[in-house]
Amino acid sequence: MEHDTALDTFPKLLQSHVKLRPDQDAIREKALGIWQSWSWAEAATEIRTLACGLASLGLKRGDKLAIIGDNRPRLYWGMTAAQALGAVPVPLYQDAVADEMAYVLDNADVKIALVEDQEQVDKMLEVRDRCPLVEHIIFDDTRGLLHYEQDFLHDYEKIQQAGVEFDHDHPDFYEQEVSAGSGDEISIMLYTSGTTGNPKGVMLSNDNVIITARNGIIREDLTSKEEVLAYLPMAWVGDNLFSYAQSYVAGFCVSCPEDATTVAHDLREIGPTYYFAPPRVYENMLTQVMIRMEDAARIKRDIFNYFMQHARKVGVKILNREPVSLKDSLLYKLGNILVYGPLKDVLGLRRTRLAYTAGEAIGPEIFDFYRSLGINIKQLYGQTECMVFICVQPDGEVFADTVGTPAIDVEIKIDDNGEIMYRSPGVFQSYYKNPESTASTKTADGWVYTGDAGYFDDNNGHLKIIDRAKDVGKLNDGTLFAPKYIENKLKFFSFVKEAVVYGNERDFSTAFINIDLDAVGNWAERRNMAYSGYIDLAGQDEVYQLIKECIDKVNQDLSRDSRLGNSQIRRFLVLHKELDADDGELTRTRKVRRNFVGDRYDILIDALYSDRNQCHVETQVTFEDGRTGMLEADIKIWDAAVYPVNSMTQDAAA
Amino acid sequence: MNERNVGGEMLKVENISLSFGIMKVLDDISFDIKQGEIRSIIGPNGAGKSSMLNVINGFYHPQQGSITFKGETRKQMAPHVAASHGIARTFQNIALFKGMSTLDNIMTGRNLKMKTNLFWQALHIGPARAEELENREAAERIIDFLDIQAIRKKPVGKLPYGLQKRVELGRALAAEPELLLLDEPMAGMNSEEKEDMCRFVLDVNSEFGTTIALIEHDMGVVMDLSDRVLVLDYGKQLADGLPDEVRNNQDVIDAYLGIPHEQA
Amino acid sequence: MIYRETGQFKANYQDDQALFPIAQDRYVVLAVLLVTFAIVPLLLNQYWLNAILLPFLIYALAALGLNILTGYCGQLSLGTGAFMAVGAFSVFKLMTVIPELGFIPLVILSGLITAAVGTLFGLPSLRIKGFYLAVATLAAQFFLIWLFNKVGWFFNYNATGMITSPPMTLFGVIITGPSADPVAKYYLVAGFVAVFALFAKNIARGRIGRNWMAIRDMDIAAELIGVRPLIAKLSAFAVSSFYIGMAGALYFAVWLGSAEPTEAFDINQSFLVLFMIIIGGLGSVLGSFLGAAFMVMMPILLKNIMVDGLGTDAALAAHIEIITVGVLIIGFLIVEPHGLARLWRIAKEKMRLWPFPH
Amino acid sequence: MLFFIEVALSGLMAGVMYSLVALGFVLIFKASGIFNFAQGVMALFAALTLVGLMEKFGMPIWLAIIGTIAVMVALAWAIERFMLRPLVNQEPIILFMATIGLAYVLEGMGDILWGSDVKLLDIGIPQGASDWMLDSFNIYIEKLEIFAAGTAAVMVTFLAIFFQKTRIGRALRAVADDHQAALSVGISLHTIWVIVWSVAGIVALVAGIMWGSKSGVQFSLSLIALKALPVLILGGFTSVPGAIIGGMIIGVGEKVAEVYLGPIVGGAIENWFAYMLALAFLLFRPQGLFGERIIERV
Repeated sequence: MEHDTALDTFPKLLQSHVKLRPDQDAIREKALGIWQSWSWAEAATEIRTLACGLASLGLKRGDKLAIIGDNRPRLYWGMTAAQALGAVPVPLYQDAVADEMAYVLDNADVKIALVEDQEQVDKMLEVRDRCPLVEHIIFDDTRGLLHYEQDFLHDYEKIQQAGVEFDHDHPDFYEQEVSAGSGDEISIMLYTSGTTGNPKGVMLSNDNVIITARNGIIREDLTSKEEVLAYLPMAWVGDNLFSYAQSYVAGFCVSCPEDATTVAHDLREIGPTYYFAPPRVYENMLTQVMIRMEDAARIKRDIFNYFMQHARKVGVKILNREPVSLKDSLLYKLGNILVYGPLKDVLGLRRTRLAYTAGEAIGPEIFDFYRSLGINIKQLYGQTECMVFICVQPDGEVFADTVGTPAIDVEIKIDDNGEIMYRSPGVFQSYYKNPESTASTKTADGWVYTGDAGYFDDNNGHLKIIDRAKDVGKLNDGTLFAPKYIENKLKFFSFVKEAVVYGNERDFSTAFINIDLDAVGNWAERRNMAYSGYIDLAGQDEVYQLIKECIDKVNQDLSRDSRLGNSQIRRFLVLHKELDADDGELTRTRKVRRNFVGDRYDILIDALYSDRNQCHVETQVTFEDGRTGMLEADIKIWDAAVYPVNSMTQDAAA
Repeated sequence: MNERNVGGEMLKVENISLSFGIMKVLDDISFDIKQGEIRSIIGPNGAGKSSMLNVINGFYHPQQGSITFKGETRKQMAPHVAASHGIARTFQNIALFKGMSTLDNIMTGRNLKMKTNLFWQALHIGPARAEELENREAAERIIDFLDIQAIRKKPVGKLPYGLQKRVELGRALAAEPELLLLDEPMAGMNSEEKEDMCRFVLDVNSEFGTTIALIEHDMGVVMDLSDRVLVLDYGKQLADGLPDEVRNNQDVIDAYLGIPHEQA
Repeated sequence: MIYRETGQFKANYQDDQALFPIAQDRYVVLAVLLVTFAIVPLLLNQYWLNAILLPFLIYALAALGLNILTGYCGQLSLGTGAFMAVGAFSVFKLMTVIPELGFIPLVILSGLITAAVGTLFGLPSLRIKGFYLAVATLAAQFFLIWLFNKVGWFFNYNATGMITSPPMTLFGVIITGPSADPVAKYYLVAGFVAVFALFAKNIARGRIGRNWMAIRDMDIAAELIGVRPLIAKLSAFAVSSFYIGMAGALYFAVWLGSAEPTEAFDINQSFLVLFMIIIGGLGSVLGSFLGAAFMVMMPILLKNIMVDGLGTDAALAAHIEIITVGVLIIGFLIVEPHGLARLWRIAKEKMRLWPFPH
Repeated sequence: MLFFIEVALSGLMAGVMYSLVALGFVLIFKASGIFNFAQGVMALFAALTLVGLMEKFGMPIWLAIIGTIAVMVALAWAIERFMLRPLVNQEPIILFMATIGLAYVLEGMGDILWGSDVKLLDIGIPQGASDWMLDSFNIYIEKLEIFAAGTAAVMVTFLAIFFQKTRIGRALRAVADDHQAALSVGISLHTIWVIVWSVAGIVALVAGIMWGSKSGVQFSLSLIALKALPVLILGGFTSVPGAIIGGMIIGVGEKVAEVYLGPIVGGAIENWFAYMLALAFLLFRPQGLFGERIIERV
């Protein structure tokens, strides 16, 4: 794999692939039942015409092109086309409600929007008056849009046509624009859905993106033969790096699933060699596996359990190339034929050489489950502000509770109050139209505050994240209180979907729990417990007992950590509703808004810190169709078991 | 709903009477369906609604009356003739081909578009194969249109009711009909499924310009969807007109008060 | 368990609609063909070829034919024996009249003749359904057999009323008559079956096959979407009879060598083939083969066990045999009414989803 | 002319015998929707058992008949228990296949138990020509045939009463319509099926006796079932009167054809003529003799 530093923009990279591998697939999309494919050469022509089309609409260097929709080749081409003109693509979350979009569209001074379908167009029209700068809207899928007369709406193919003509009239235009592009030019603008306040537009230069992408490729020696499935939101930095930037740098092919409902199936068809997913995806996959195995015939289940047990014993060792006894390795080989191989195959991960997870911490047993199957899944620690890579776990040095060692060209330091800082070629230029945030995040000499608190593990020198720096507080007795850290430990249990822990400036920690309806529901059915729905199930004593056991384990675990030992959870309750982004309780990336939730359910918190063991609550909820209604429940409050803190062991929390 | 482009008369039914033995099912029914409109036929159970559709697409042969479709007047026609002239339909009780997959059901819906003979099909080369692939793509467009990719290769027998209804619509659409007869497309669906189905009916009408005649019990749906409504009661024609006219027609109200459970 | 489908994606409809879209299936099929044509003839002796493989293959062809009619198009027929007879007598007449045409064309020709006859006797299917039709097809069974018995022209007026296949050669090798070489016969029949099994599969997965199944599953709906019952049903009868006719031709000319209508093609033949497709699996090409294998081997097996094994006396053994056959059939219908093919499909699905149950 | 009447009459008599077998089919099809292909073999089996009981155990006729009836009832029970119950709710064709299997079993059992050689069955049914007919009308008719006709008539009346008047009979009719109804009558489906098959078994016995006395008890007897099938097309699978009338039509038509048409085409046409007759008939009246037109709904 060649690294020609003259290729400092994506259009230039594209041209190099057209030379190097014109006929190799560049991108695929499952449409009309088959994988429609475009070679690099074909993709290049598509992009050229689109770029010319956009130019004919007046898109110029520095203008912003919003891109909204599911992962579709045409939308990815929109990015390159914009970059070819020196314009800046701004991908938005396709599931955002109109208002959220309005803010970004306006804040980013978007001039043209390239959207997927009617759904997005309708949202655009709804907020158009709030973003006067938007001049044109181009849509890919014409379904249902035939009768829209607005003259600023354009069918993608119409724009292509215009592009062809424009190209014909200005034959050299495209090449000139492309060669005019440079590394320090802004490559893309990604909005971070901050847990608080309005999203900020992170401006990344071509160098930021391309160098970081290349470093990642070098570190894991990826090739142009990789297969990747692009199924995560295009607006999210991860997708931009793995399904766009790295594809252009390494020259591998990216495949877009047919439809949200078929992702699992499409994953199996494509069989990615290089896979990326946030922890919850791996979590769901594992939950599904366990649920489906519950229905398996006795013998089969026994075989499965036996070999999974063996895998847990030696699988990780074998993956890390540590020596194991001949018997064990033979048994593992047998298991590979009977269980691991088939299982990986049905999951679609059989060919996966490298799998990343990031965004938040992943449960040890989830993590080990995949590793023991022989899937080389690794955690990385990253941020939009530096095009992802800060830390990556090196092969063979993978631990569930650390995020590994600094990525290539990345420097890391911990400041006095425990906050992690880094400096790297990927560090963003600035937040768009937001100098003060930029200043407060990025120091003059290029160091960036991550906002995360953490420390390098004394044993293996890997970075270990405990929590958001600002969230790390103290109990009244002065013990370090890292709610996220505890919440994650709780969420490692498949029964716990979400957990919100409180305790800052209080005497002890307490927790709200969201049960996982799939897992607990299935658990309940196997005990033929009747339940009418989430509320009912969440209220049952058996469920409370189940959750209590999880919490007790966490407490036991915490008690081993001298720094966090006293922040064990004393009292908890199981929430009567699932935390929901539509109610503003979660961010669009499904992160809990702790303070918001705290204010919303303050009665419950008071109850937790009183000696009451029940509390009545009324909540307003938003249904799928947008209507709202009231939800009432009497919520039980239970005590958890607390363990004496063992200050001898130092904090290699298992 | 979006603006309608309703054209001239497409189908004209004149003085149709149909009876089985002594049982009189349809009694002197006359109405028309205009190019591109959505025409509803409502009425209590046993009003002869389904029989009316059966007459239109030639499954029942009326004793009296005539049917004019696209200018050609007939007393009766064989079902497959009706089909080849562009009349397709769905059924009150799902009539899918249980033994076949969603895709095959829809492909069967295209049988009139396929011509190659046994010989080529046996070899499955040349024209036969080409034809198969073309039509596969057409079928896939319908699957995409109805958003049933996930069940493409599943046998329809095991699908949930709502989806089966959708597949049946797909099978009818596969024939690229000019007149689409829908017999209670939303019967037994929950509100969400109904909404989807309404969406599809409207899209079919506006995207493909297909003329639609549908039988439905859900008054809300009927009033929202239809351009004109025909009301039958015990084989007799009770009223015919715009939704509001029909809604306020005294006879209709009486007929329905007679059997209030039929509402919605 | 064996299946590894990850990464087997299809970039065009050709591949997606291939006969065997899954690579592992293709390997299996190739292996089977290899064994059939390369290994079996080397390994197996006369007895195996003549007493088991020939009948198995020929019946498989007949079962294919009946399956097209009953399994795919849903028309129950009890006339198989007679249609085989039509094939047999056609080929006999043709062999004696125009041998110069060559054996293979003659077999196909007799298939076509049978197709014509079959279509004729299929006419009632336009008015009657189910068992009424089944009984109607018995008319063919009895009438045709009677015809071949009575009308001397069919058996060239020889005294016995038997027909005997004259020796014919293919590429210089004798393939019919007593002096024919079993291996050559085997290749001939295996070739026929392989080719026409492929054709059957192609037809079944194309427009015509779908129309047949549409008629089977819901004839009214089929008619209302433009499938013409007349054409669908009669084409099913024609194709079905074509296959059965060829099977009959091979059955007589290649396997038996000589035949006498009332014994070789009586109603029990009809039932035998019907059993094959029921036990093998209605509407499945694979099923036709499995069923044929089952029904051909089982009696032989029983006989070997009882007579050679336990030394039961032949007459009693014969009785016990038919009882066992009867019991086995009933038992089988109880255990798996959808036939061996279904069992195979389930097993395959399990394999594909392993370790998951569904 | 006289000759024709004689032919027609004897055809009528033979037809009655077909009716007897067809009756067995109808009973079972009516009550369980099963096309019982084993009906013919059941007749053979019954006859064999009867003869066997008389010869091997020297039973008097009346005892032998009772014994045979007992056997047939036991058989019905076994069939219900081991065949029908496991196959409940299967498609008709599966059950049809099962009955063919059953036919094999019965055939084999009959042979093993009572030997496969041809046996004479004489239970004192008067043989030879009916002198009275011969004298008064100068028509030759077998006494046996008259007797058979009589028995058939008795059978039918008995069955008619059984169906119309008795509780079980009504239950049986209910089952034909739908199974729930039957249960509401308070008799379990299983019992009903046992009864139906027993009755069919007894009908088979009677048919067996008639045919047996006429042409000896042998395997070919089981083939009379095939003769009864065209009767079913004609009369319909579910109509008792249909079976009777149909049987007679077939009988007469067949005999007439055999006598007048047979010689021309070289005889032995009785195997297929009945079918052709039935088919020809169907072309004009697809719904059969007594079936009424079905209105198909969609």
